[in-house]
Formats: sequence, structure tokens, C-alpha cells
Amino acid sequence: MTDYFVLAISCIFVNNILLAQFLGNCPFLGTSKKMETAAGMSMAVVFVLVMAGIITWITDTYLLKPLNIEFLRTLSFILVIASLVQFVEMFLKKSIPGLYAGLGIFLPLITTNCAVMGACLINIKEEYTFLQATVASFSYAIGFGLALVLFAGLRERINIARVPQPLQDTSLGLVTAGMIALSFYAFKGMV
Amino acid sequence: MAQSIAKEFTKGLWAELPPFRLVLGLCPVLAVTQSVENGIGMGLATTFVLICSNFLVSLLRNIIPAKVRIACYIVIIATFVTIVELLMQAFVYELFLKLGIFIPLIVVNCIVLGRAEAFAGKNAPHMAIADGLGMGIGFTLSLGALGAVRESLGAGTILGTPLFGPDFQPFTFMVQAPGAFVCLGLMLCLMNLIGKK
Amino acid sequence: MREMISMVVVLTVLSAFSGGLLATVRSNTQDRIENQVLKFEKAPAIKAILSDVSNDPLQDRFKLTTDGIENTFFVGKQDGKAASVAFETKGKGFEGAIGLMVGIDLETDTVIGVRVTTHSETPGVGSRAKDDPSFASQFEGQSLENGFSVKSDGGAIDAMSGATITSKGVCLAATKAQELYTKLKPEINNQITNLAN
Amino acid sequence: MIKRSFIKLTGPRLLCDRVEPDPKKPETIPIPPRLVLLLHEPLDSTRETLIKKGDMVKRGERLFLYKESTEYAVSPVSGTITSIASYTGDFGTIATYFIVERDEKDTSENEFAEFAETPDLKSADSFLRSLPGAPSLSRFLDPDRKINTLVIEGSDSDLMSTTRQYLLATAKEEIKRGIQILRQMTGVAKIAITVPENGNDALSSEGVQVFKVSRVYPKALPQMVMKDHLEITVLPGATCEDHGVTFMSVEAVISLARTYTKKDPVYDKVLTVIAKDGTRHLVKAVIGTPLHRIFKQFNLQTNERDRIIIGGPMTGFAAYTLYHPVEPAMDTIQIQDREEIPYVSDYPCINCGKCVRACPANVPVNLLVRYLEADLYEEAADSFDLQSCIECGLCSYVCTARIPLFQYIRLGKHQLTELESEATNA
Amino acid sequence: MHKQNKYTVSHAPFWHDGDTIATMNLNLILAALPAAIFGILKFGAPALGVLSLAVSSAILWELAFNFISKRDITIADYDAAAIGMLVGMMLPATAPWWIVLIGTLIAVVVGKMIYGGIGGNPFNPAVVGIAVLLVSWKQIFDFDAALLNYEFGFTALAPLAALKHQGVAAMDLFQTRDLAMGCQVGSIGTVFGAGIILGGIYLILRGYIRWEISLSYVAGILLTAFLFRLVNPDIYASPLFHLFTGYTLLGAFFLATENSSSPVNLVPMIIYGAMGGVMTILIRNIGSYPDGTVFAILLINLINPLIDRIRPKALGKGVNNA
Ligand SMILES: Cc1cc2nc3c(=O)[nH]c(=O)nc-3n(C[C@H](O)[C@H](O)[C@H](O)COP(=O)(O)O)c2cc1C
Ligand SMILES: Cc1cc2nc3c(=O)[nH]c(=O)nc-3n(C[C@H](O)[C@H](O)[C@H](O)COP(=O)(O)O)c2cc1C
Ligand SMILES: Cc1cc2nc3c(=O)[nH]c(=O)nc-3n(C[C@H](O)[C@H](O)[C@H](O)COP(=O)(O)O)c2cc1C
Ligand SMILES: Cc1cc2nc3c(=O)[nH]c(=O)nc-3n(C[C@@H](O)[C@H](O)[C@H](O)CO)c2cc1C
Ligand code: SF4
Ligand code: SF4
Ligand code: SF4
Ligand code: SF4
Ligand code: FES
Repeated sequence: MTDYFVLAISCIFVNNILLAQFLGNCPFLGTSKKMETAAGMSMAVVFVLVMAGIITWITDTYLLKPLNIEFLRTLSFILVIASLVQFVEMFLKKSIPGLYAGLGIFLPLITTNCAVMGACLINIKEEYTFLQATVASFSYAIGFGLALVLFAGLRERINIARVPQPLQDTSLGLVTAGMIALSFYAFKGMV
Repeated sequence: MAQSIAKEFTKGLWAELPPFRLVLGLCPVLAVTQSVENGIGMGLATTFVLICSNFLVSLLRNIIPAKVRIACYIVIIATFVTIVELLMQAFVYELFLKLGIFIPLIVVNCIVLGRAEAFAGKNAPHMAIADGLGMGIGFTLSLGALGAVRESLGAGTILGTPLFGPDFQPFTFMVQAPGAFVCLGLMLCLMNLIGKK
Repeated sequence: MREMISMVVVLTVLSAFSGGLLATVRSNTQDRIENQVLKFEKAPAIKAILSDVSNDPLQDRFKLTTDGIENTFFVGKQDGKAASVAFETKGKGFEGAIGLMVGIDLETDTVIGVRVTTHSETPGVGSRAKDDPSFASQFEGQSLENGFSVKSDGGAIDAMSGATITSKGVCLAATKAQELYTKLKPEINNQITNLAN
Repeated sequence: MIKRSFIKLTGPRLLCDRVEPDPKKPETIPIPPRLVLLLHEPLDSTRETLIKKGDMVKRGERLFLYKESTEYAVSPVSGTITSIASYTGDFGTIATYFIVERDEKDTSENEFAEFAETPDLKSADSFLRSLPGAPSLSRFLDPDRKINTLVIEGSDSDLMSTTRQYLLATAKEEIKRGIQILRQMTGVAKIAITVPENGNDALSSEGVQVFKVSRVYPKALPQMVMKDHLEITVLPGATCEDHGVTFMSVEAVISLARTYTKKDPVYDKVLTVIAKDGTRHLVKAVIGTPLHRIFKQFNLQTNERDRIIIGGPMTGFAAYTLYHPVEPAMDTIQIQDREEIPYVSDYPCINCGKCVRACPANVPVNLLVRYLEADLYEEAADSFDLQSCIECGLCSYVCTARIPLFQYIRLGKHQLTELESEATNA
Repeated sequence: MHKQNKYTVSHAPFWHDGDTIATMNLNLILAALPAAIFGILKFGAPALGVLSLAVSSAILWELAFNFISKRDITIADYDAAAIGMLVGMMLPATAPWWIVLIGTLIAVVVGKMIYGGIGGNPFNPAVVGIAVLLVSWKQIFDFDAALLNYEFGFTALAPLAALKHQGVAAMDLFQTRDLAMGCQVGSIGTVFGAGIILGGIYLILRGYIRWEISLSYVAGILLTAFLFRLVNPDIYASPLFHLFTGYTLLGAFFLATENSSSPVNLVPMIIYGAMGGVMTILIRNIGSYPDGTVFAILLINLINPLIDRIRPKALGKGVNNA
């Protein structure tokens, strides 16, 4: 039990997928200007990443490894993720339109989001068990969401400050992301 | 004709220079630019995929049905990414180790998919190659430049050659995660300044 | 209907083409890649540890599986007789896993030497575990009786200043090697005799 | 005037002044030869006015600009109109002023006399709006907002002023009479009066509730009285009237009493005049008296770049000319030496949080001001409580960055109303 | 009376309590002086050198940025001086000149000016500067090595580093009283705990810092350290030891209280301060840095915009009078 807790803490804070692993930066910068958008994106990522983590793990363990075709990992993972997102989109649209309205616009963004693909690849690289992979995927997603929401909080303030013109928006957004990464050094070595 | 090929080629070098003008594909930009070598290696790998996938997409543009277009693009891109992956393992294994999972992640780099969707799917093969080459070289140069800044300050070297005396204590912040963001952000500001003139 | 069929056909053909292409590339690079892995990740460490052997340990290798994990063992011979064995274990460092090649004298059950193979520690801080031989040399000649730990944990190893966590990771890997060796010793001896034949 | 205690753990604690127990009588300012009358309606230079330059006016005559005008000014003297022109007030509001040159002969126009027998709301509103104290009678006539409570302000709401307290202490009988008239006239269910905390309950016998109001600023501001004493919180964007309550200066009550007793409107206004050095003079002046007349009486010098503050230092406004007249609702006039004028800056908010500590309405001023500066008025109202502000001015008073916060807030509210009326018109 | 004077017309209120950004920052510098002067007396001329270089370079960087960005000159608000002062106080007396320059450059330019100057910065500029130095040139903050050439009349070991290396036995080397009176090895402006507290109390009384933040920060430190010690007194040091060592007190009174990056409402201030204290001790006890103050403060700066949304209802919000 404690192992899973430690794994979760490590994936959320210490090895935060955005700030330490550099995955998912485009949506990080693209959807953090408003708190609502950031929260929506975070939810969508949690949703998709957990499912993708599980399915790719199964694909890898029960399909690629037994057939000894690990070299097709990239190809199969991206197809699995793309179909998953398509499927989730269709499912939500039909069955839970409320949630679809909230997450809908973010779903296509996620297909080509390195955070999802990257987390799946890391699960395999770290040789996680099924349960570990699930916990890790969930924790990575939470870490992503946390960083995104905190970032949005800062950006809402920065956007109304008197920032010099050439620095506005993405430029200062990146510097601020760097400062967030710096503050996450606090967790270094904790697990 | 020749002129428009040149145009498609050069736009990737300045007007639409990724990742500065099109703020896309940031992850590899941030993750692998601790050194010039890594940056250029990553850039070249991406360029290879970009040219090949652009070419194939353009070649098949009249055959691929619109509805499964994205799926086909992804298959094509993933194929070339895997080829790069295998080739790099076979021939430049050390570099492959340093770039880590960012090689397979070229598959989700939206520059690649973005060019397939926005350009190659609508233009003739030679144009698509010019476009891919321009974007690829632009991307490679950007990564190289960022790598140069970070490596020179953060490690005191360029391509492994020491720049300063033996007493120099490097500014390691630059080669760490936060430094990557700050450095890219400040370079973007510089680009904005130059672009304004 | 026509459209449906063309969609299925195109996707299938594309996937088949891609699969075929990749399989070809794969089969042509497979051996090279395996060699590369040995050459870049393991060879330097093995060469450094098993320096005065008469054979090529990279050739004389065998694999053993315990607890579902496969380990490759490299055998060093002196005067045609197996004298030492080297294998890799992993420890947890500051930024991630640290791979450690550990060489063991079959006769005396002491450590011949250890070398870091792969790591992602901070350049200039934790990376000294690999680059600076003085840290690794502390392990040379140590008995395998007990595990290894740094001085602040009550052990005998002097941690590198500023990189205690890396140092602990290396100790952890070495301790794992000791455990593994103790556990597998009979099988290792078996394999070695097989190898000789 | 700058007030800061050395130790400042909490928000500012500004205390309203109290009138001396045995106040001197106000000094009377002679009626000047020329009076200035302000009328709160813009002058349209393309149209001909009802009253023209050179017209004769009689004492008590109401001056309307145009036929359909509802606003009027009342001339306290008989004389000749020598000029009509535009006057720009706070936030660009445009008013019109008349200058009346007084005749020696006092011809009075007692149109009001026929209504003076029985106090009646309609007639009172159409003749007595500009009595000293400016009785807010029209508010009782609004069919959409039923007023059930009238609060008489016997306590001065801003700092420095003692006008109302003086009247409260010296005109008890007239206040009682005025309350009777108001009750008869408006039929309002409940009448209350605010008095300083050390005041007496003499008036409670009249069936009037007495609210003892703390000296601490801004406890005497209407919204605070509503909250503390009537236990009604004014909703953001709403007025006291929306909650069935209206406020009226004690001077208005006294003026009504005197007017109905004399059957002739009164024009003498009591004012607190505060010199640069802080000395206080109570004066009695006719409405329309230009300020320089009052200053001359006490030999008060004004210099270039001094500030003439009308109303209190927290909520008043600054006049740009010494010809500014005494107006019906005016309580206090203060001259601020230019050396004493605190500067404002164009610095951004540094988030020191003093405004948040000081604000009695819990407005997140530190965030609000950022949105106001960026002209994001709707966000300011929706997320940062622009409309909850009760306009006490404390945030500006404490702002470390010296941002004119209060001005931003009033401007913001003004712009918001414009945006809303645009939206309803569209 | 025919020549009209021009009177000042502006909007209410017409009074002001007299504070300015400049007086606020001068008071900050004044409050920091006891600790800084103590540092100068103890570490001698190099300490004075570092402090003056830090203050002057910070001002010059800001001036340079003002020029480059073609904006008004803002150095008269003493904000850059205050930042320089704090950066200098967190450095050891032997810090080389270029470290000081880089530290103030990062603090003033990256920490503050690029966000539009004073009030815009989401992170404490001085702390950003020190954090960047800390992750780049760790050895500078190895106070034992840095102050090797000094002769002190007391245990010449940096307490927190000793704690990290030798465990709780290190605690016996130090008396709390000595620590508070500055008998310890450390950076210029943080060794004299009593002086910092004095300055902090002055700032609280003058209303220049929000005392809620300082007190909850200190409470967070004491409580967390106490809990750790309750669990295992053989590994974890005592609350008072943590209070008087490292950057703790400077953090509580001068760093966590930086205006722009801290909350202004009561509940958020308490969460913010307490979180800072808790994180500091967590980093010290189970993290990898000897002193956690710098990263703990960056972390609470990060959550500030989010928690500062907890605020009392504005007048009339959500009220139903009926
Ligand atoms: C802006 C600036 C940055 C500097 N950065 C570094 C640095 O990162 N590392 C370093 O060792 N010296 C740095 N220096 C210092 C000089 O290169 C210095 O001369 C050098 O460290 C030699 O120092 P020594 O006299 O102690 O040998 C910097 C100087 C300046 C002005
Ligand atoms: C930028 C940076 C990089 C670090 N890299 C490492 C590292 O590679 N290995 C390591 O053990 N500690 C690393 N640390 C952690 C600290 O140095 C930590 O204090 C140290 O592990 C404790 O060791 P010490 O007691 O020997 O100083 C790093 C710290 C920083 C700020
Ligand atoms: C708003 C306003 C501004 C005035 N400005 C001036 C002025 O600048 N100079 C002036 O001589 N009279 C000014 N007047 C006043 C007259 O025109 C006035 O009748 C005349 O100057 C003499 O006034 P006195 O006898 O009260 O001094 C102003 C009046 C008003 C209402
Ligand atoms: C009590 C107090 C503490 C301060 N602490 C800091 C600080 O830690 N870092 C800093 O850059 N400026 C600090 N300042 C300077 C201050 O002017 C601050 O930069 C502005 O509030 C800008 O937002 C402080 C000021 C005061 C009054
Ligand atoms: S598709 Fe990917 S890379 Fe492109 S903008 Fe979206 S997240 Fe970024
Ligand atoms: S304060 Fe405003 S709303 Fe309240 S009584 Fe006065 S005018 Fe009406
Ligand atoms: S003026 Fe300022 S302090 Fe007063 S209520 Fe409005 S916002 Fe609050
Ligand atoms: S008092 Fe002024 S500077 Fe301070 S928080 Fe309020 S608006 Fe900002
Ligand atoms: S490159 Fe866009 S999210 Fe990683």
C-alpha cells in the first residue's frame, strides 16, 4: 500500500510529467490562460490518461511482448490512443452530454498530446505492473492537472499586469513555467 | 514554379519558424536541448520524419478517403518514426540514449501531423518535400540555437569543447528543467523584438 | 458503400505496407542494435572492471532469470579458466534509476570493481559517480559478506559531497548485486561449467 | 492633511469630529450682490432657454431651463440674470449656472403660499427641493419603490464636519415639528434619526427611533447605518431606496419646519468652514453665495494649487473656482494647502493588502483595481465585487501605491451603468 | 478677485495616511539592518562588500531594464534596493562578485521586471534569485567550506548541514541561545535570529507586513518540527533548532511576506504561512536540501493566487434580506 502511495507522490510531484519530464507542454501553455479552461483540460486528461495507460499496458503485455514485435510499440500505441479518444468522444456525446459539453473541445487536443503517449511509454520503460501502471497513469494525470491549474491561477494575474509587449503571453508564460518547475524542486529527493 | 518551391522552403526558416512562430512541438524543444548535439540530433530525426511523411501523404493525397485521413497520416508518421528509432539505435546509439522517449514522441509532435494536415494533404509531392525540408531545417536550427545557449552557459562547452578556462563554474540552471523554460521564454521574447522591426 | 470499402482497403493496405516495411528494417538492424547496446552500455564498464582477462567477456555470456527478471552475466577468464563474472543491477538515484555493473571474483567472492552504466543524474553532481573513478574505486576488493552503505547510514562508503543520494543509489545497486550473487551462485557456477564445454 | 499613527497593526481608525458641547452661534454672511445658482441639467447651446440673460427674477421664483425640464433652481433674491453658462462637475457631469444680480428692492414671488397651509408631498416636491439640506421628497413619489423608512441624518457622515450635529443640538423643537410634517406628508411608517453616540434620546418620545452612531468613520454613511442599525444589507448595485429606506439630512427637516411655519421658503444654510490650519467656523449663508464671499469674511487666503474641498475629505469633491456657490446639500467647505495635498501615482497595485484590511464592504480592492485599470468593468463587477463598494474612500486613503482607487471605482461604476444602458437600448 | 487662481481639482479622498512604496521599502531595509550589521561585524569587510554590491547592482539592473524597455525610471521606489539587500543577506560573506551580480540580475530582471515591475511578480524576486544560484552553484551555499578561513569563538559548523550529515547528534553542538544570538555559521544576514525577530516585530507594528503570515509561518515550523520529533527524536531536530537556523526567520518575516506574491485575506494568509512552515520542515527532514526555506517559499507563492480566492463575502453578496 505504502509503495503505491510513494509511487503516486513521486509521479505527482517529484517526477511531475510536465515540469520534470517535459511532456504535454503545448496544452500546458495553450489551455492555461483561464482557470475554467485549465480545469476542463485537467479533467479530460485525467479521464483519457488513465484509460490510455491501462489499455496500452495491456496491449504491450499481451500483444506486443508475446509476439515479440515491440518495435511496433510506437505505431500501436498511437493508434490505440487515437481510437480511444475517438471512442470516448462518441460515447460521451451520446451518453453523458453534460460531461461532453465540458470536456468535448479538449478531447481532440489530447490525441496529439505527448503527456498521454509519453506516460504510456514511461509505464512500459519503468516495467510497472498493471496496478503500478494504473496508479502511475492516474498520478501523472493529477500532477498534470495540478500544475495546469496552479499555472492558470498565476497567468490570470500575469495577464492583467503591465508586462512589456515582447514578453507578453507565451514568452512570459514559458518563463513562469520555469519558475513553477523551480518551485517543484521542493519535492526533490522526498521519495 | 521554382520560385514557389523556394517560398515553401524558406517560410519554415523565418516566417513560420517552428517552434518560435508556431508555438507547437514544445516538449522536445524543452527536453532535449541541453546540448547542441542533442538538439541537432533531435531536429534531424524530426526532419527525416517530416520529409518522408510529407512526401508519402502528398503522394497518396488523392487515394486517401477524407474520413480516415487522420488515421492514415498517423500510420504513415508512426511508421517513419519507428524507422528513425531503429536506425538510430543501430547507428547512433549514444544519441538515441540521450534523446530517450522523445524519439517515439515525434509521432505526436503536432508540427509533423500539422504539416501533413495543413500542407502535404493538399499539395504536390515536390512542394510537400520543400515544405518538410524547410520546416525541418528551421526546427533543427532552432533546437541547435537553444542547445547552443544552454550548453555554453550551462556546461561551459559547445559541442563538448570547453569555451572558458578551467576555473569556470558552469551555470547549471540552464541545463536543468526550469532553465529550459526560462531560456526558451527569453529567446521567444528576443524573436518578438526582432520580428517587430 | 464504395466509400466504406475504399476506406477499409486503404487503411488495410497502408497498415500492411507499414508493417512490412518496419519488419524489414527491423530484421536488418536487429543484430546491430543488440551489439550497440552491449557496446555502449555494457562494454566500457565490463572492460574497465574485467581488465586483465584473456577472453572477450562480451562473447562469453549467459542469461539467468530470477523473479521474472532476466540478467545477463559476462564471464572473464584467466588462463582459460573462468575467474570472474560481471552483471548489472539497478539502484535509485537522484533523478532516476542508476545502472551499475558489478564484477565479482569467483574465487574469493570479493568485488573486483563497479562501474555506473546508465544514469540520469545531474551533470557535474551525481554524474561524478560515473565520471570520477575515485568514488567507484571504494568498492574494489570489498568483501561480499554484508551489503554496502554510505557512512551516514553506518556503512563504509564515503558519499560524494553534494551527491549523497546518488551515492546511496550506487550502494543500493551494489547491495542488490551481492544479494543476487549470493542467491544465484550455484546456478552461475553451473552455467560457467556449461560455457567451458 | 495626512494622518498616520506610528503603530498601525490594524486598518485605519479615523474618527469623526464632534461639535463642542456649547457651540457658538454661526456667523452670518451678508447676502452678496451677485449670487450663483447651480442647476443640475446640461445647457444645450443650440436651444433657446426659458430664462434668458437680462431677465428679471423674483425672490422664490423657480428657474427652469426648458419647458419640459423637471429640475429647477430657486432664486433666494430678486434681481437680474446676468449670465447663463455651463459648469462641469465631477466625472464630467454638466450643470448650468445662473448669475443673479441682486436688486435692492425685494419683490417676492410667493407662489408657494397657497400650498403652505397643508403640507403636501407633491407641492412640497415641486417647490421645496432646494431648501437648505435638499429634502429628498421626490423619492417618496417613485411608484416603483415604496419607501417605508425614513432615516434623518443628525450625525455627520464624513470627517471634520459638524453642521448636522450643531443643528441637532440647537434646533430640537424644529426637528420635532419637521418630523410631524414629514409624517403627515409622506405617511412613512417608520422614522429614525442618527445621532452621535453620546447624543441623547430626547427625540425618541416622538415615536422616532434613535440610532446612536459610532464616531468611527464610515459608520455614519447610509449603507453602514442600514447594515448596523436597520439590519438591511444593501445589495450590490442597489440603492437604499430599493430596500424601502431613504435618508434625509437633519437640516432638510428643520428647513421644512421653518418653511411651513413661516409659510415662506427659507434660504439660509448652515455650513462648517475649515481653514488650512484646521480652525473651524460655523457660518450661515444664503444659498448661491460664492465661496470667496465666505472666505473673505474670515480672511482666509487661498493660493495657486490649493484645494477647495466641498463635503468631507473622504467623499467630497474639489471645486475649481472660488465662484462655486453654496448649494442646498452642502455641509462643509475646507481649504487644503497645496503642501498638504497627497500626491497620487500611476504605479500598479503592489498587493500590500491595506485596502482589503480597510474596506468595510469586504471588496477585494487589490484585484478589483487591476481589472478596472484594464477597463474590464464587467469582470470587475461579476468577480470582484465592484458593486458592493459603499464609496467610503478608505481604500484610496491607505493605498501604499497611491493609486486613486476610489476614483477608479466610481468611474468603473459609471462605465458599468453606461454599458448596461447601452445593452438595454440595443 | 478678478484674476482666478488655479486650484487643484482631483477626486476624493483628499487625505492619505502618508505611506508610499519608498517609505515601505526603506522601513524594510531599516528593519533588516540589525541582522545585516551584525553580519558585517561578524564576517568583516567581505560581508559589507557583498551587501553593498548586491544593493547597488540590483539598482543598476533595474535602471538598465527601465532604459531598455523605455519605461519610467522606477529605482526611486527603493524596491530594487530592498531586493538587493535581501539577496545579499542570504549569501555567505565569501560569495564571489559574479555570484552577487548574477543573483541580483535574476532577482530583479527575471523575478520582477519582466512581469511588468513591482506588483506584477508572481514569485518573490529575491527568492527566485537565490533559488537559481542555489541550483547552479551549490557549493557557494556550503557555508562550512565558504567560511573555512574564519576564526570563530564557537562551533564553526553550519547547523543545518551538520544536521543533514551527522544526524540529530549535531544538535548537541549548539545552544538555542547561542543560535539566536548569532553564534553560528551561515549567510550574512540570517545568523542573528534575535535581530531578525526584532526587525520583524518592528515591521509588524508599523503595519508593513501582514503579521498573520509571519505568525502562521513560525507556527507551521514549530508544529511540524514538533510532530516529527514526537515520532522519532533520534532522527529529527527540535522545533527551536529549526527556528533559529538557516533562512527560517528571514523567511517568516521578510520573504514570505513579500507583498505581490502573498495573499491578503485572513484564511489564505494563514494557510499560506502555515504551508510555508510545514514545507520548510518537510524539505529539511525528508527532502534533499539542508535548508528548505527557499523552495518552500516558491511553492507557497505558486499556490497564492489559488488560495487567495478564499475571501470574505463582499457586502450584500449572497444576502437575502427578506
Ligand atoms: C555576468 C558574469 C557571469 C559570470 N559567470 C560565471 C560563471 O558562471 N562561472 C564562473 O566560474 N565565473 C563566472 N564569471 C566570473 C568570471 O569569469 C571570473 O573572472 C572567473 O570566475 C575567474 O575567477 P577567478 O578570479 O576566481 O579565477 C562571471 C562573471 C560575470 C560578470
Ligand atoms: C541542481 C541540483 C542537482 C542535484 N543533483 C544531485 C545528484 O545528481 N545526485 C545527488 O545525490 N544529489 C543531487 N542534488 C541534491 C543535493 O545536492 C542534496 O543536497 C544532496 O544529495 C545531499 O547530499 P550532501 O549531503 O552530500 O550535500 C542536486 C541538487 C541540486 C540543487
Ligand atoms: C463657474 C463660475 C466661474 C467664474 N469665473 C470667473 C472668473 O474666472 N473671473 C471672474 O472675474 N469672474 C468669474 N465668475 C463670476 C462672474 O462672472 C461674476 O459675476 C463677476 O466676476 C463678479 O463677481 P463678484 O462681484 O462676486 O466678484 C465666475 C462665475 C462662475 C459661476
Ligand atoms: C516586509 C517586506 C518584505 C519584503 N520582502 C521582499 C522579498 O522577500 N523579496 C523581494 O523581492 N522584495 C521584498 N520586499 C520588497 C517589496 O517592495 C516588494 O518587492 C514589493 O512589494 C513588490 O511587490 C519586501 C517589502 C516589505 C515591506
Ligand atoms: S496538437 Fe499537440 S503539439 Fe499541437 S498544439 Fe495541440 S498539444 Fe500542442
Ligand atoms: S446613500 Fe445613496 S442609496 Fe443610500 S439613501 Fe443616499 S442616495 Fe440613496
Ligand atoms: S471606497 Fe474602497 S474601501 Fe470604501 S467600500 Fe469602496 S472599495 Fe471598500
Ligand atoms: S492598498 Fe493599494 S497597493 Fe495596497 S493592495 Fe490595495 S490597491 Fe494595492
Ligand atoms: S510537444 Fe506538444 S505537448 Fe509535447
